Amino acid sequence: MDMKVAKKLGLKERYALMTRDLAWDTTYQPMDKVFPQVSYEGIKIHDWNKWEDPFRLTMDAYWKYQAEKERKLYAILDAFNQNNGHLTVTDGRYINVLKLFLGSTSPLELMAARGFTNMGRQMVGAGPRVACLMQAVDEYRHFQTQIHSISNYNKFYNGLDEFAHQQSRMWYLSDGKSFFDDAITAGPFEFMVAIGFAFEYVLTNILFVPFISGAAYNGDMAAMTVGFSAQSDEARHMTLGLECIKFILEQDPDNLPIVQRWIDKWTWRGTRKLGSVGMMMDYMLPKRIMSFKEAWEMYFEQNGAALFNDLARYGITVPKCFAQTVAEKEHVTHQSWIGFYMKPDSTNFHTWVPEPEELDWLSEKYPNTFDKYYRPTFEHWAKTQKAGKRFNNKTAPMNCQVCLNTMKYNEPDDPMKTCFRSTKYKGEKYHFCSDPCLEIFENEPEKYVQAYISSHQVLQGNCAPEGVDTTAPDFNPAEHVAAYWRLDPNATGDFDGSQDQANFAAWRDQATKN
Amino acid sequence: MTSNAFIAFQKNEETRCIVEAIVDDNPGAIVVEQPAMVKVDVPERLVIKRATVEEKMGRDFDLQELQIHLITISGHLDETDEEFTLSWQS
Amino acid sequence: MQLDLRTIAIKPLRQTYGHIARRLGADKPASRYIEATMDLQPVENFHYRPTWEPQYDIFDPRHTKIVMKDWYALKDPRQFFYGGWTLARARMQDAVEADFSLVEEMSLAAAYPDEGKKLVRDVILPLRHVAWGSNINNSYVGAYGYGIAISQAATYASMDQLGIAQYITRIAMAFDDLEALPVAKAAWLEEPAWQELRRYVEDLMVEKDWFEVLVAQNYVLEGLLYPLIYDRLNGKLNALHGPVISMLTRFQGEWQVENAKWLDAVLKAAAADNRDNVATLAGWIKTWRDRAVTALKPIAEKAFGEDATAALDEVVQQLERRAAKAGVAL
Amino acid sequence: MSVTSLGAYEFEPRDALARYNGKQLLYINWERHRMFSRPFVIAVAPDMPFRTVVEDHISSYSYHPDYEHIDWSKVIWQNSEEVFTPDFDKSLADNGIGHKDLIRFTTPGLDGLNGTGY
Repeated sequence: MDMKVAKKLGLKERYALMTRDLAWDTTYQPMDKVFPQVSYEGIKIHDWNKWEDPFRLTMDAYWKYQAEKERKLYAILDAFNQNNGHLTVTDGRYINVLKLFLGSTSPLELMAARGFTNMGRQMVGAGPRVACLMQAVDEYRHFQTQIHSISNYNKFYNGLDEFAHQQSRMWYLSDGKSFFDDAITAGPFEFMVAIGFAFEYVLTNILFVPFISGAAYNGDMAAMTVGFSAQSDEARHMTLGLECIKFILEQDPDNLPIVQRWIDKWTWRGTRKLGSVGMMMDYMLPKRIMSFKEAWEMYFEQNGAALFNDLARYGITVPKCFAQTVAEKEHVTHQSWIGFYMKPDSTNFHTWVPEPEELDWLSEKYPNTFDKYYRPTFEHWAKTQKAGKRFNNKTAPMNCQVCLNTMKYNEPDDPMKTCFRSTKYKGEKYHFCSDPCLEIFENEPEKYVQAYISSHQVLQGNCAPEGVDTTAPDFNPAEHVAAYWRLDPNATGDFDGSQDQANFAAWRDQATKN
Repeated sequence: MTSNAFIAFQKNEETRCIVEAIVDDNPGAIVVEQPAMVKVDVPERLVIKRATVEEKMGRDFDLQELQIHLITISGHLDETDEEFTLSWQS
Repeated sequence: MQLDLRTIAIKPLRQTYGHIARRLGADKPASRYIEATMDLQPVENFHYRPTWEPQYDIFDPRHTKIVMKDWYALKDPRQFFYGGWTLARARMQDAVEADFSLVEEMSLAAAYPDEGKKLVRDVILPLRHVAWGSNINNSYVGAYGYGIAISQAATYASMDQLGIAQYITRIAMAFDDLEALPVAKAAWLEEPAWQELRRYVEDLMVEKDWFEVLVAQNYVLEGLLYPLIYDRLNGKLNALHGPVISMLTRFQGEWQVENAKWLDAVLKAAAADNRDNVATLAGWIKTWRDRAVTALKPIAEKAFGEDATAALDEVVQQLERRAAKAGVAL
Repeated sequence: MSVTSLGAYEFEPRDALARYNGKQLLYINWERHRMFSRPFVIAVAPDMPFRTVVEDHISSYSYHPDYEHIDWSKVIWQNSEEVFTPDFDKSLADNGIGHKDLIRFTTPGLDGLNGTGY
């Protein structure tokens, strides 16, 4: 920082004095009692001092730079809100992106905040402890700035107001929740590999970079500002994840197979989680900058190749699921949109059939698959919708026991066939959407038998609002689910004919007419 | 196949200078413009030199100020008072 | 698309999020603190139990003896969400930086008398390790605390303590006296005068009740240590040698006042919930107060010589008055 | 393999049969008609005749233009991977269908809209 004395010390020496030199080995309480969580996963650490600090931010610099970002961000938000900035977005459909984002992503930022706080408590070395704590407060930042920026949209549009209530209840949010619940209930090293490495380093670019660039392209200054501002912390987080992997692998050769299994598991779990992000890019942004497939190629395949080439020196190989994700990039977003479109009564965001020119864009971006498998369905839906028979599948979904997504994916070698895998554990049957999910289950069945599957819970009678007698003879579980979710009927259904659509059009008209 | 190290920034006056500095110091740098952001790829090793950025900006620059503008990076990071380096071993 | 929008008045459909409106009892605009804090931590339908503590849920109120009808009663009167906290700290940091610069520009450190320097070395520099311990213990509260109201505040406190440890380290840099740091660390690790304090901090590292950790570390220990050092010792040094040390510990001085406000509010809310909480809190405060007094006595003697007992008595009474005001008579 | 943990880690499955008040879970999927995105799940009594599944539940597929062309005598039934011939008048239990079984049915000649599998 500004201090001249500090210039005498190099950045590295100064940072060491400011962090690891503060720590000591406890003697009044044994170290293994002070740090009880670091040994049971089987990871061997011989020397915590070998940790290389990636970014060397002391708190004074941290506060200075972060405050500068926060000032800028809230100034832009205030201006955006004062000027009815929500009316500058490309069209009213765009706002549905924010509904999905607030429900599926923001609550996970909070989980990250809590998870990294625990890492900041459990890690023995001062270097990783400090980096994890800094990430913890950053995650609070992301969570809160997202809530603040979307708060203004919530005043004018439906479906945003119950995200906090819905985060642990809504059927389609259980994939993300299970993802983070899985990580946070794992030991500290697995958490670091899962979130720090597989998610932050390998996958988070897909979530944020093209998506936020897309928000900018669609005129949403608020989301763009919040998103890019959050992303400026993300570079620090990614680096922490990568350092962590290197550190663990350099400590002991026995760590390699454990870490490899975690990389395989979490790359896959992250990929499944990101399917809905891809859907936003391909279907929900009225103006598109790139397809999910292109983003996957740029940020996962190319960048991932660089990363795994580099990690080869430790014996790490590309995640087992790599080829499968590459094959699926042609399919997942279409399968996801189909899955949501057909459930108009059960989402807090609107869905729609893409416009003909949007279908053309999809045909162009997905030349191998879109016309062959998906386009006829959308055209059929457009036709029936016009005839007053919008598709509405009223049945309850079957879900994968591990990733909690609905069973909507295809057999790897046959896009026309739904993929099913199953196994028995202690006499009970379990179903999976894919080979990787089955394998994850088989590695830790005791964990995944606990999964909360929304449609099963409904059938058990656990999804009724307070005050409903679930033991009454005429109790019909399905009747109460929407109330249990606090699902606003105005937020459901097709965009066409929605209150959002009418309001956006009327307000924009009012604001642009003289 | 060579691996690219990359860095992306929010587009603004400061990062315009930083990107210019990167282009000067890294032969082979490829600049890609996207809505509201700019990404620079360099085969294997990307370095940002404080001195070059200062020259472009006409003022003192602390490499930690990069924090404010960063969007994403790829590569192993090494940071000193003088240089911010991202690299891959392939 | 560049749209030229006229300023128009649109009637909002609602003023805030549903869970906030239910909490406020009406649909009305909420502060950024409230929107960023209340009722946001998941409380139900967790998928899996922690492999590190399978007997608990991911977030579980049973990690403390304190019982609350509403965990969000533990609000922060400073209304610190991330933005508020960071901006407040950056403002403090600007002032601190100016003070450090001034000390340097005026060569105030070089001119500082040896007698004063010795007190800084002997008493203040080892406190960077206490702050580090507090950083660890607050991160435990941040990880195990129930509800975002307490977890975020504790996590920010944890970072504050890291900042304080670093500011203390910078005092040695300002005095161009880096050799003093290993000496202070050795004292912390081995010198008998520091051992009860170190034992206190280390014992909290294995205490499982997060609320007790919060009380023992933040309310009791810091409630005694900070006034002792940053009010009384600074006062003494100011009188003897001018305000250099007050300038270099400006952050801690401002911070303790603001932090006490937070802790008083938390204590008061917990005490107001039920009588068992009052008894639990009083028991903790008494136990840890007695231990803290024992631990701080040798430090006070270093700082104040024969006035040590009086100085310590004063800060103990000050703490007890705060507790009484919060509804916890000892 | 099994989970590594600090302390015993064994919990009752969240979807154990006992939690369904005498009913059991049944999943149903119409193969090569992926417009419905995924199979659906119902809770049914094990003594319910198989016919009821078809008449009351599989009928939810009637939105699809292929539905009216189904020749029920040609349908191929599977319980997960295993092909079987259901007796429509016998109960699920008597047809060997247990808790969390997945019934998949294929309608030969009908492969979704334009043969896309959707």
